[in-house]
Amino acid sequence: MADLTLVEAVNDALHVELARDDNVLVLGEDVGRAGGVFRATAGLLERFGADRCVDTPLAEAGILGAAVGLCMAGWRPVCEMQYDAFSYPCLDQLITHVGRYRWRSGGRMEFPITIRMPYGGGVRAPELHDDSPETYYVHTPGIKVAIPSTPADAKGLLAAAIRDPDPVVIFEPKLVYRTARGEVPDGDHVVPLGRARVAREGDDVTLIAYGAMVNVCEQAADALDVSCEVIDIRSLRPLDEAAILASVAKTGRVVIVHEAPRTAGFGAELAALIAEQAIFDLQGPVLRVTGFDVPYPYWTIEDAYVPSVERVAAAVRSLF
Amino acid sequence: MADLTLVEAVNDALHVELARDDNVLVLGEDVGRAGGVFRATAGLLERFGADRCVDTPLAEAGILGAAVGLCMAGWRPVCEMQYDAFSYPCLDQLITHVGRYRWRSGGRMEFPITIRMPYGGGVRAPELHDDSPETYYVHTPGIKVAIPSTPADAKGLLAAAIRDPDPVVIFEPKLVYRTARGEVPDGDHVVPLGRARVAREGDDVTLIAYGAMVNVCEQAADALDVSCEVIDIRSLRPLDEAAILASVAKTGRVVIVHEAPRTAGFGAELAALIAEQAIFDLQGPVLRVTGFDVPYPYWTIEDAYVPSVERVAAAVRSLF
Amino acid sequence: MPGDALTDTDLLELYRRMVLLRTYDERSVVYHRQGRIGTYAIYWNHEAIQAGATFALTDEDWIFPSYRESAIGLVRGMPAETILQWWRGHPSGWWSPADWNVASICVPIATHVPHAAGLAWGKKLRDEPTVAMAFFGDGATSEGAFHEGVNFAAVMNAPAVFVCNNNQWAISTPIEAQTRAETLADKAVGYGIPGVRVDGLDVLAVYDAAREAVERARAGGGPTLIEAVHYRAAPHATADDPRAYIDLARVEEERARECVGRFEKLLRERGVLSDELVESARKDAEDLMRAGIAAAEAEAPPDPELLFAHAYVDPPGNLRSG
Amino acid sequence: MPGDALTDTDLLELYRRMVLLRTYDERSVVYHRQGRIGTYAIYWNHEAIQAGATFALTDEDWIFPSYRESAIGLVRGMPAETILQWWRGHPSGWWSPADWNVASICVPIATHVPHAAGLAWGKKLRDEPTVAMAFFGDGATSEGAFHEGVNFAAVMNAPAVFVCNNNQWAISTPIEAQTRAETLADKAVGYGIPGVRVDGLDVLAVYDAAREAVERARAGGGPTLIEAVHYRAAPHATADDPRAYIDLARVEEERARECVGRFEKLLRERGVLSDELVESARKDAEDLMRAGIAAAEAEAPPDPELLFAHAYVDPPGNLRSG
Ligand SMILES: Cc1ncc(C[n+]2csc(CCOP(=O)(O)OP(=O)(O)O)c2C)c(N)n1
Ligand SMILES: Cc1ncc(C[n+]2csc(CCOP(=O)(O)OP(=O)(O)O)c2C)c(N)n1
Ligand SMILES: [Mg+2]
Ligand SMILES: [Mg+2]
Repeated sequence: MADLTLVEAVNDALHVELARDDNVLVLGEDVGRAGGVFRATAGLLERFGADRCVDTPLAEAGILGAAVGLCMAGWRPVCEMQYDAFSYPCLDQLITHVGRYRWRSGGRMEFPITIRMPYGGGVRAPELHDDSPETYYVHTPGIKVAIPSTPADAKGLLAAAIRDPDPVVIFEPKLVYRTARGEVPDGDHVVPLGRARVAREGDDVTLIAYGAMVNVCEQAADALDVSCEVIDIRSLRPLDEAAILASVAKTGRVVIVHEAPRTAGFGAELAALIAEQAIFDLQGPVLRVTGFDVPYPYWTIEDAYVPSVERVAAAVRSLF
Repeated sequence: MADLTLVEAVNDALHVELARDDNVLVLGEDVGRAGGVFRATAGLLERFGADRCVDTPLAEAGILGAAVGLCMAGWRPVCEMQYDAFSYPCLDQLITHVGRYRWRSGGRMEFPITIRMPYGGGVRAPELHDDSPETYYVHTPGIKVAIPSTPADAKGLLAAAIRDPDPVVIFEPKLVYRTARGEVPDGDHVVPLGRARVAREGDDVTLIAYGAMVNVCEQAADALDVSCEVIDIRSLRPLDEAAILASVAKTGRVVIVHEAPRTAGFGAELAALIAEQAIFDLQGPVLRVTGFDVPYPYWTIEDAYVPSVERVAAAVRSLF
Repeated sequence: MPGDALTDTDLLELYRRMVLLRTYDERSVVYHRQGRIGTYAIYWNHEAIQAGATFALTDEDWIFPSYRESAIGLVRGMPAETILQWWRGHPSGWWSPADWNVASICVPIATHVPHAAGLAWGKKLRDEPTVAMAFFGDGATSEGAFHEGVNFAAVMNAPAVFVCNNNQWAISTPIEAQTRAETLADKAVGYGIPGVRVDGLDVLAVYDAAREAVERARAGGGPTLIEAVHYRAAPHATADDPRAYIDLARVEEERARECVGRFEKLLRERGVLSDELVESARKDAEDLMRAGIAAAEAEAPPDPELLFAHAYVDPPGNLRSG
Repeated sequence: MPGDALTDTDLLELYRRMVLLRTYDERSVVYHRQGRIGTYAIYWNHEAIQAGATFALTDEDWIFPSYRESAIGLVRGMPAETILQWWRGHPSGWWSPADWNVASICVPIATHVPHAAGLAWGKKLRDEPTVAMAFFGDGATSEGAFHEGVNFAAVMNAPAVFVCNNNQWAISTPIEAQTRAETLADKAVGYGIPGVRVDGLDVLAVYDAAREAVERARAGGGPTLIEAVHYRAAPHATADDPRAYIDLARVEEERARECVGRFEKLLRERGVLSDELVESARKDAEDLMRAGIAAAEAEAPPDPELLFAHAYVDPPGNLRSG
């Protein structure tokens, strides 16, 4: 066990996975010489060489498109997108190829691509360094999506992604890259995709979140005098429906929290799941506390955009 | 009034709007010389000249990016994307610029861009001619989205989009381009964004759909012996929440239908809205009948993918 | 002389491949009219490019076709029914690229160019001598994906050959509306790689250019862009009616200069080809197509359960919710 | 001789602009250290490119900056506080492009290139003589958006000037990992437009190249690609620590060749510049910055209600749901 920050845990996972499997390589902008703008890939170039940790041209569609070809040559590429909003140029490759190529091969070829990127707001940065793009990814068939909130999960989910035979996208909450700190198992550490984590047990209301919002929910739980269960989804696809439904069956009240814009955000999917499968368990409306359907703002007012402890707490209170 | 097909109504709207406003221009692949691969832009080049109906290079990001610049020069560009899945290269421009530039200008500049494209399945075409990408668009802040199901609405919503000061995306259900036929008002005809259409009144269950699925719902309604209300959303953003909630208040039962993949599809948003605001009106779970979270298949089995009358009817029956 | 490196046996084999491709195309148009296959992208008179360029490859090399090269697997021995089924929307038309070293037919324009770059680079990293050859049209050169892919290959010094079929039309959009460059081969300059322009109806010229490019790639010299120029002499696809935008007289001229007959004439002049061999090539191709369509039509309709079969190796539990 | 077309008054004005830009940059780094502005993209030693190229424009012409040219509005008289507020994350740092004919600072690489193409084309369609000038880096030339935008402008014969600031680094990625082309100006060939390579530290050479490009554009000759070569002599941004990847000795050399002092020396040699004028240029710039930061800091914090103010002209009714 080591005490690591979330970004250090990411780095640890990459070191372990590249050492474990010669077919894993990392590619992206500034991942090599600089070790990544957040130092997530630090030390890989030195340790594994320039063939296994590759500074690419500045071209996100090129990176992901090349990764498709790399898979055909037997590699397991791990692509870094430098920031959430700078991943958008790769969406075309994602939707038209990454999510479909195995299907197109009649299930005969595998495309074990991992895409990882820092995401989310609150970091006092210029525009387009703050987006939460998970909907674009999770709506795309053929793709899996996971989002850690703790260092141990950051390592374990990334390891699971790299070992997974399907394309997996990992969004890393950059707000807590260096503030989330915790025990991380040494060496091999895999957190299977598709299992939610009960971050806190409670009886009266279920708070469902992922990424940096898990901590916001925990703080709200601290501030409230009702008993809150906090579920850290961790894996958006595959989704641990059973864990969600079990908690809702217990509490009968739900607040879903994410940073992304509200309309057709992943919170809508969670609410729809509950409205479909747990309607008779509910004692009140399924509430969402989310970003708004407006551009992520300049940072002097970003705290009014990102769900806050107060907004979450107010939503919970409105249920009682 | 003229009796037109849906694609003829689109063409009519373009003729009317280009004649009405000299600032409107059409650009896209094959919109000029060929009049569009579905002939939606037929006659525009001849009537308005090569400056107002422009065959562009084969570059969707270039088309939408150029449209941003055209707005800065005072134009109201109408961009055609040749097919749903071929619009994906434009998503980066859409998300990073089209939806944000007015905000970025402090509300001082307008970007009255219209993007229109044929969408949806059932047309027995090779892959990537069948997608329903509305989630990618409607999840993007700053963007409005409308989807007609009738010729009159195809004309009226497109006219509204072109006249709207904000960017609007119109998805045209290509399955019914030539089979949906009906009376279309001559000349000026605007269907305001944000108003749903009650396609059929009923008391026992509300079917909510848009595009080619409205007709599927109507056929299901015919086949069922409960009284179905069919709501044609028409406008996904702005969304006519009042019309949906009023119908749910009346019927207490809901089935939502769309072709797009299920996870975080627009049906999730509709279900979430109902779970949030109409929970105590509900007499049963909110059901979705959708495409699946798999690549849109080869066409010999596409009928198993696209929601069918049978699947919709079965969902309705399960509510009683 | 073009094709100098080829023996008579090679030339005959090349001829047979052209006839095979031509026959596939002509029969497909007929099958489409008969309602036996769906919309089909006609490649009539593109055979010299497809046969000529791939003739420079070994079977270990990878081919990345666009829809315009849908039948290119034929040159590797892929059964005609596989390709016919693809156009019939039947799942047995999907193949595993690894079986033939032929990537899937790429429907979205130019998006396979980075795949070819990645494959070539990935093989090079493994010290395998494989070359990747991607085919695309003139219109494709306007897409960002073309640019990013070729640049990637150039920077990685990847053994890739980019073959641009410049038929001077992208559906109804003429080359002048696509680029202001004098030639598409000129685009190579911006990537720091060789650009070559050849007559796309001269199969030996295409072959020679491809051979040089393949040899350079294999020797560690990096990618090449080949522009094979001709003029589209058939509709874009069966669904297209070019009368609105094309000069039909010009098309007639082009049809008269078609590439299979031209090669046949040359081989007859060189004494390589006889009436008999012409006839046997034609007959073999027709037999293959007859067997292909029969096999395709004999196949059972697919099980709708296939919907859920191949999206994931390890599918999410709720995949059937819908 | 470079800059021949310029009068002494012009030369002085150009010098003042360089000093203004330099002062903005140097003060900004200090303000950042003092916590008075956020992360900041340093453009130290890029002033010759920015001042020189824009000096060839009229005020009707449009400028499309990247984050590297964040302060370029200064040459149009935009207040320093506007730009400072942008870096302070304050909404008064957002301006209307129409007020200054300066587009918003483009943060995602190369995506503004098609905007410049569209503006130039759109103005041409209206018979207005406006030219669009876009700035971007060497790394930007690898993006699809660069390719699509320049190609669009070329095909539309749009009056656009594309200025590539080749500082030979994209954060930590050197130019050799970005392209295999010998020069970035070479990329012009593929678009059928002129490509020009100039010394990016020689403000008059940049100006001359830009003037020729602007004149050609305005005369209906279409776009030009200008590559202004230098070497990044400061970190990518305040958040960047280049020691991991750059040769600091080389950076020191570059810093010694910096462009403002070089121009100052030239102007002194030509007898255009005196100690007094140097001093007054410096003082004016410093006063402007002092006033700018004071004005910025005096402004009230923004109302969070602004969240909902500008996304739509006609917002959906449920915009506040969240
Ligand atoms: C990304 C994308 N945009 C648009 C289309 C629709 N489309 C199919 S073929 C075609 C023209 C292609 O022209 P070219 O690249 O010259 O190839 P050719 O068909 O002439 O062989 C277009 C626009 C597509 N398939 N993919
Ligand atoms: C689409 C996109 N990808 C990645 C980034 C992150 N990023 C910011 S600056 C930069 C390097 C840009 O290099 P270059 O184009 O040479 O311009 P310079 O900064 O050297 O002026 C990168 C990768 C971005 N802003 N946008
Ligand atoms: Mg073509
Ligand atoms: Mg640079």
